[in-house]
Amino acid sequence: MESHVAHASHHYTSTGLDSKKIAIWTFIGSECMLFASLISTYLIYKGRSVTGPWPHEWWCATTNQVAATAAGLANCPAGQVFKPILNIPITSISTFVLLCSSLAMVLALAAVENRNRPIAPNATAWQRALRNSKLWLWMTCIMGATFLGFQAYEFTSFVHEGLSIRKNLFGSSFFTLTGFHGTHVTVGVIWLGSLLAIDYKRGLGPKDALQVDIAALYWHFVDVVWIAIFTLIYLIK
Amino acid sequence: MRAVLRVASPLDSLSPQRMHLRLQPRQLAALKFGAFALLLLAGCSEYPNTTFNPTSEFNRESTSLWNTLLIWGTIVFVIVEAILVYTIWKYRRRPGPYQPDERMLHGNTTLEIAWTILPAVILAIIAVPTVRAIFRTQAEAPATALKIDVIGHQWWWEFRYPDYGFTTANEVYIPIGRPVNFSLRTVDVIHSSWIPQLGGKRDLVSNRTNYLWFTPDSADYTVYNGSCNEYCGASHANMRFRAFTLPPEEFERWVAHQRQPAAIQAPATPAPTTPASAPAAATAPNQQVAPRDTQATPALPQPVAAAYEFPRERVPQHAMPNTPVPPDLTFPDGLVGDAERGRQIYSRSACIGCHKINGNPMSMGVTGPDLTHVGSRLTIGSGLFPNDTRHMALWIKNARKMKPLQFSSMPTLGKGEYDPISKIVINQGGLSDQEIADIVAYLQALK
Amino acid sequence: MATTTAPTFAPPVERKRYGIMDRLTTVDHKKIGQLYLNTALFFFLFGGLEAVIMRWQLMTPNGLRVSADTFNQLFTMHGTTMIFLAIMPLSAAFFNFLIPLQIGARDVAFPRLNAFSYWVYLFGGIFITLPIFWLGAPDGGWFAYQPLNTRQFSPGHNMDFWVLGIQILGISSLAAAFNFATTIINMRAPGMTLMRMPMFTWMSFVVQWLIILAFPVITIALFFLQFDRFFGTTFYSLSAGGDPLLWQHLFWVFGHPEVYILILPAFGLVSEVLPANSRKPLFGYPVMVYSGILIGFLGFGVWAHHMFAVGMGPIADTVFALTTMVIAIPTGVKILNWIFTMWGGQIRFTTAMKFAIALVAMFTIGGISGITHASPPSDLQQTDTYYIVAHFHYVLYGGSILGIFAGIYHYFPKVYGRMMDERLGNIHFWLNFIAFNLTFFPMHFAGMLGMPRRIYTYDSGQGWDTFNMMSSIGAYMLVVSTAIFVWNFFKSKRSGAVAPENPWDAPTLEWSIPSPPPEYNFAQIPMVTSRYPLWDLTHPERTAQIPHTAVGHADAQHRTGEHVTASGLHESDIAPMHIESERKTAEELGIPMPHPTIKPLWTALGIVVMLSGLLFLASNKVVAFSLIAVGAATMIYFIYNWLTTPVE
Amino acid sequence: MAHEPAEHHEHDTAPSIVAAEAHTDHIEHPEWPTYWKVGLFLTIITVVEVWAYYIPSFVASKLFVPSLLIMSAVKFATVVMFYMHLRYDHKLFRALFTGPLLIAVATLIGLLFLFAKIAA
Ligand code: HEA
Ligand code: HEA
Ligand code: CUA
Ligand SMILES: [Cu+2]
Repeated sequence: MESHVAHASHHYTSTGLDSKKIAIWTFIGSECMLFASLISTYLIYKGRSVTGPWPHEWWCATTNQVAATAAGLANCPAGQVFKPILNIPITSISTFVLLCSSLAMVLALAAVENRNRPIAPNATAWQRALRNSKLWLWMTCIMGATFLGFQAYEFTSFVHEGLSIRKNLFGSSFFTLTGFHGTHVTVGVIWLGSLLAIDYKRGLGPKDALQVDIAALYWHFVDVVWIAIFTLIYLIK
Repeated sequence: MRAVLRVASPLDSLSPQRMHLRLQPRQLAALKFGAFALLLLAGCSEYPNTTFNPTSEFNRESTSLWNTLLIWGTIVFVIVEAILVYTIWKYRRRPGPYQPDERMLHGNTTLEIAWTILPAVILAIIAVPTVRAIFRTQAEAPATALKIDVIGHQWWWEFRYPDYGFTTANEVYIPIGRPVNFSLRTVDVIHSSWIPQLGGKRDLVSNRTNYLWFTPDSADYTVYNGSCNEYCGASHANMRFRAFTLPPEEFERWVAHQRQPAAIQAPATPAPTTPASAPAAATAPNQQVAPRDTQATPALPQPVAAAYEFPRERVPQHAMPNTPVPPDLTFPDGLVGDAERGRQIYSRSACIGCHKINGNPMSMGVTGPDLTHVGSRLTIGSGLFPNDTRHMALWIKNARKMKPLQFSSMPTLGKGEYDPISKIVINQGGLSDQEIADIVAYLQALK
Repeated sequence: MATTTAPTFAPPVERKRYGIMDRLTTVDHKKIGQLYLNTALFFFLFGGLEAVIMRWQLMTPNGLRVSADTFNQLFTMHGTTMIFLAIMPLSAAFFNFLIPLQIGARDVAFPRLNAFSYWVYLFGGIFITLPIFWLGAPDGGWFAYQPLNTRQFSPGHNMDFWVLGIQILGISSLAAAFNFATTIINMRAPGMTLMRMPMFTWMSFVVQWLIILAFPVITIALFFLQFDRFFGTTFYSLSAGGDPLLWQHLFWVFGHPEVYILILPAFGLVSEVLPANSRKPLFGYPVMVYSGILIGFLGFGVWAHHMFAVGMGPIADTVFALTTMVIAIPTGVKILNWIFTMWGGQIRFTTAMKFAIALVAMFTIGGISGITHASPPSDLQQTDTYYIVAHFHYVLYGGSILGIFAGIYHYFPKVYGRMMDERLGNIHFWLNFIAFNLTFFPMHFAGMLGMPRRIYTYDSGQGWDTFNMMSSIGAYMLVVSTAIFVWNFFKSKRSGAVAPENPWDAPTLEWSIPSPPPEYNFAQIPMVTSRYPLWDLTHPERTAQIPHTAVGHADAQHRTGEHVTASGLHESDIAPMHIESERKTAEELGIPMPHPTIKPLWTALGIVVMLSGLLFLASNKVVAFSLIAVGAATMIYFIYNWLTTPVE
Repeated sequence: MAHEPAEHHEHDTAPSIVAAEAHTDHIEHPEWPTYWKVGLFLTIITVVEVWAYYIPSFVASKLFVPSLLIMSAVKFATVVMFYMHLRYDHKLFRALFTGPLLIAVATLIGLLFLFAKIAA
């Protein structure tokens, strides 16, 4: 929101906390309602589409039959059978990737906070790595991008399997919900990218910790939202 | 002639009270409300859509709740404003030294607790009857209830009587004293039906079906106005209807008549625009049912009922619309139409695409109002104009200038007329004034 | 008469004019506040004009003065304008001007974000208002029910403007809300504990949270509609089985908190006006705080009381009826605490005071009618009739608007350094008071006698003629009274009596500095030791009973320790509670002020251009995408610049 | 400010957040030793969730939905407490997050009731 140039605690504040950090938390509070609305919509429309395809069920386009298993649609003409849309194995992997990115993010923050602490001469490579903010910012960005890659793949394959955002209520609410989340991830990746740029330009140190912290809070929030989505939308039938 | 006699006979001009005696005992409680209604009758004619004159158990629930709320609201209001006025009067600025009242300087816990508790108590008092009324008014409808399907259209009302298998438009007939169970649907956007004196509102929600039932036990033998109360587009204001409440046996006669397919009646004296002016004889005498095509309609009750028309002298002033016709619209007076010719023209023109007339195999449209007995109706254009030859002619010629409409609704049919929606002058398929006059004669004859 | 009691301090200083460029680039919360005030007042007049045209049409039965189409645009834009372009921004004007002054800060937490909020509001307001000039304005009602406003039933551009416009205005409100919430939490002077904040700041704090939590919901509901209209999604589509109640629920989850967003700032202003003019502290301050919070919180649990007629079933009806009724309790506490603030005081009937008292009297009526439709079976006879119209004008006009008028008369001297004309004010008040009741009271009857709302015409002989005639005459009188106010406003701005620091002898910080305040507000930030710091100096006897602590000092000492000095606040910046009369420039005092910047304006413009591209999506792809591209580019470029340049 | 009656002392600082210690910018965040354990914990739960999804009998059982909800709630809380430092940071931040979160969840549940997604 406001300038990223470091004059963090330049102003007198009544809590001794930095205004930017308070602001990002109020923003996250607001985001809770945003995603609550999206998720409720998805759940409300769940199972109310008038045509398939369906998230967890098999669907016959000609008879508009829905069945829990392919066997349930034995009498459906070939080529008319649509399999369940959601692809749990793939999404489980991307979920895991996003979780790991959160871990990388906290390590990046820790590295920035400790930038000025001397590294013991006999430190192991791993200990040195832990102090390398660039490394962890890169990791976070890459994993974020990977997640987006998975989502792009997911979306295109869904469209090929016959689910477009215009197809039915499921399509509209699903793509909108996950799309909003994807957009948040994208913004996060760009944000972290800009931090990375600063890190290369002049190195991020303790005085920048706050900025990184704020970006991190946003990133983790996007992660927890996905935790909710993964369970409510993907796993629960 | 029997029909006419009965209509005129004193038996039917009875006040609702007398009729109650023929109702189940449980209805007796309604007597005093009937009296109440009588007292308010003057008020009613002045305020035809009042909500203060409950004529069904449903409305008695809401009105008695309203009374409770009004009483407590008034009490609260008076107390609060009294304290306020007293305060600003007593403590207005006066010369002399000012020393603030020590006890009242920055707060007073006891007082504040007091005026936290008191409202809570009042609210509890109004909450109890509220909850009770909620569950009463939304209870299951009795099996004996008369079923009426209300279907909203932009911008008119369709009423179906599933038990009897016929359909009317913009005019719903309700027997006094029998529970009616409305099931409400819409084919397009949300509407909301309301007959203030009979029952509360219930929305017609797209992709859903709603229910509303009540027993008009103390309704008068008269016509009530109904309206659409959910904004539904250009002509929301013009989406009106009429509710005819009538004694059960009269209702049965109306039903019997409605179930019959349309048959051209001997041309009736053009329906008067003002009530009580025409004699009850408006109904055609010795009307015979054409034995052919009793097709879709279920078996008729014996004996075959005569044409039924709601007694004009019971149609109150407020039920007759006064909507002005745009000055630039004209239709030559004295142009006499022929019903039979009208039937042929009607049957080969655009009309049949949208309208249904039981008994006219050509006319099977469903998107527009059912015209089977249109001649016997009080109003046209969804309660907007009186149903007389002149207005009907103007309507057929220039519907889209008489009421804000849309592409999918009643087109401009007059030859050489400008259609404000498609923005073209109608030539192909346009109807000449004579043709329109014939169609009007035909439709008016469908009593 | 106003100045009589006011101990005049410094010789009045002529308030310095500032030019157009200064307006476009300002990041000073006081100037932004004035921009908000002027723009919002203009939109209030505009919305009022729309209302008056409606009343002109409804004056007689079967009126033919405006077409159905025009009328539908009028009430839609009237409601939208009054709520989103008049009252909310009028409140925002006071947030901007007052909050920093009341908590003893030199500016808001994010001055540039603040400017951004204003420009988004201005462009959004213009965007949504323009089409009325070619009668292509939104026409779906201010809560735009579905499916009426999907492409299928509203093919024109009318509702496109509404969807995008409200979306834009939402950005403005949210940005401002984050800003003020942060400001109130973090920018308070030493010793200004939460329970010492002036009541207006408190109510504003609650409102910021209502915005933060309610606007995301409407944002989503609007996105669905936007996607449906522009990209063919199926959220509200009939054929795809969309559920119209989804929109209704999402809208009212936002909609009811919204009405408290509209009223609480007015409550706050009244809570400032009453004590000052009764010469007594606010009665039961803590309870006033808690009831405000409670109203805001409960406001999230009552939304479906707007939907009693849609057939939610008895259980839902019961739940929402009860939660709705409960809100009467905290509100009642406020009403009575206001009355008892005056009790035992010595009331000075300034115009502001008259408006404040009128709010207490009139809002009570609206509140009570609110309770009458909190009871579903009774509401079934009231919903969507003029009875509802009466209710919400009693709370909106009799509440919000009267409160805001009180605020304007009260704070005008502080904002412009000149007093408003009390004589004209008096006329404005009485005419307005009578006209308001003449306009809206008859609507109760019209409604209970069966008149539906949102009808452009009604038949004669329905028993509504007299009441509509009364309402219309009242509306015309409102035009006159409002015109008097407008005249008074400009006249006083130009040639009103010069105002001292504290014309009303009020107790809070904003009155301890010159009128109008210097750019830096406080040369030295005061150490606050009680709820009414200024009365501690001028009328100790009034505040004797109120808790005083040394927290002010302790806190200041603590702050002026090494840590704070390091963070740019020196001992010299803090001083015990005092009155500042002489005005120096920030340079003279060496106070760092944020640089003026045009970037927020361009960013806002970029956003609006980008969204307006969608309007051409169907008709002309090239125009559409080039607008979107240009807008996005502008936005991104200026955001980047903005973020990479320091505030000061 | 003449009077400071001792009896009034600190009377009104009820929800005051001024008392907060000033040096919160430098609060100690945990390090790798904690973080990798948290990461592992999250991974395990995720694995269990997916695993549960593939046991038809369990999916059919009443326990399925509740257990999944609990698991994801635990994950949610863990990330918020450790990665977002709410466990260590200023209590103000905890309030700023949990308040809105509760309202959001309440609204969500309310809506699901209203659309009969949860048995009323
Ligand atoms: C400033 C805005 C504002 C405020 C503050 C309120 C306050 C209240 N409103 Fe109102 N309301 C609107 C703006 C507002 N409303 C608008 C704009 C609409 C219409 C939207 C539309 O359809 O276009 C609306 C519609 C509306 C409806 C829907 C009606 C319908 O469409 O069918 C309902 C139903 O419950 C309602 C109820 C209430 C209640 C109970 C309060 C309570 O908060 C009032 C509490 C206050 C008091 C009760 C008075 C003071 C209390 C005392 C003196 C104590 C003692 C009192 C008692 C014991 C009763 N309002
Ligand atoms: C705060 C909000 C607010 C305010 C202040 C008002 C103010 C007024 N409103 Fe209303 N109104 C709403 C909010 C508000 N309104 C809402 C939300 C709706 C629902 C919309 C919907 O159904 O979608 C509504 C609907 C509504 C209706 C119902 C429309 C319908 O359902 O068909 C009516 C009808 O009379 C009405 C009338 C008025 C009138 C006469 C005023 C008057 O008080 C106006 C007074 C103001 C002026 C008169 C200013 C004009 C003065 C001048 C132009 C003088 C100019 C002079 C100079 C420039 C020097 N409003
Ligand atoms: Cu139908 Cu309004
Ligand atoms: Cu409400």
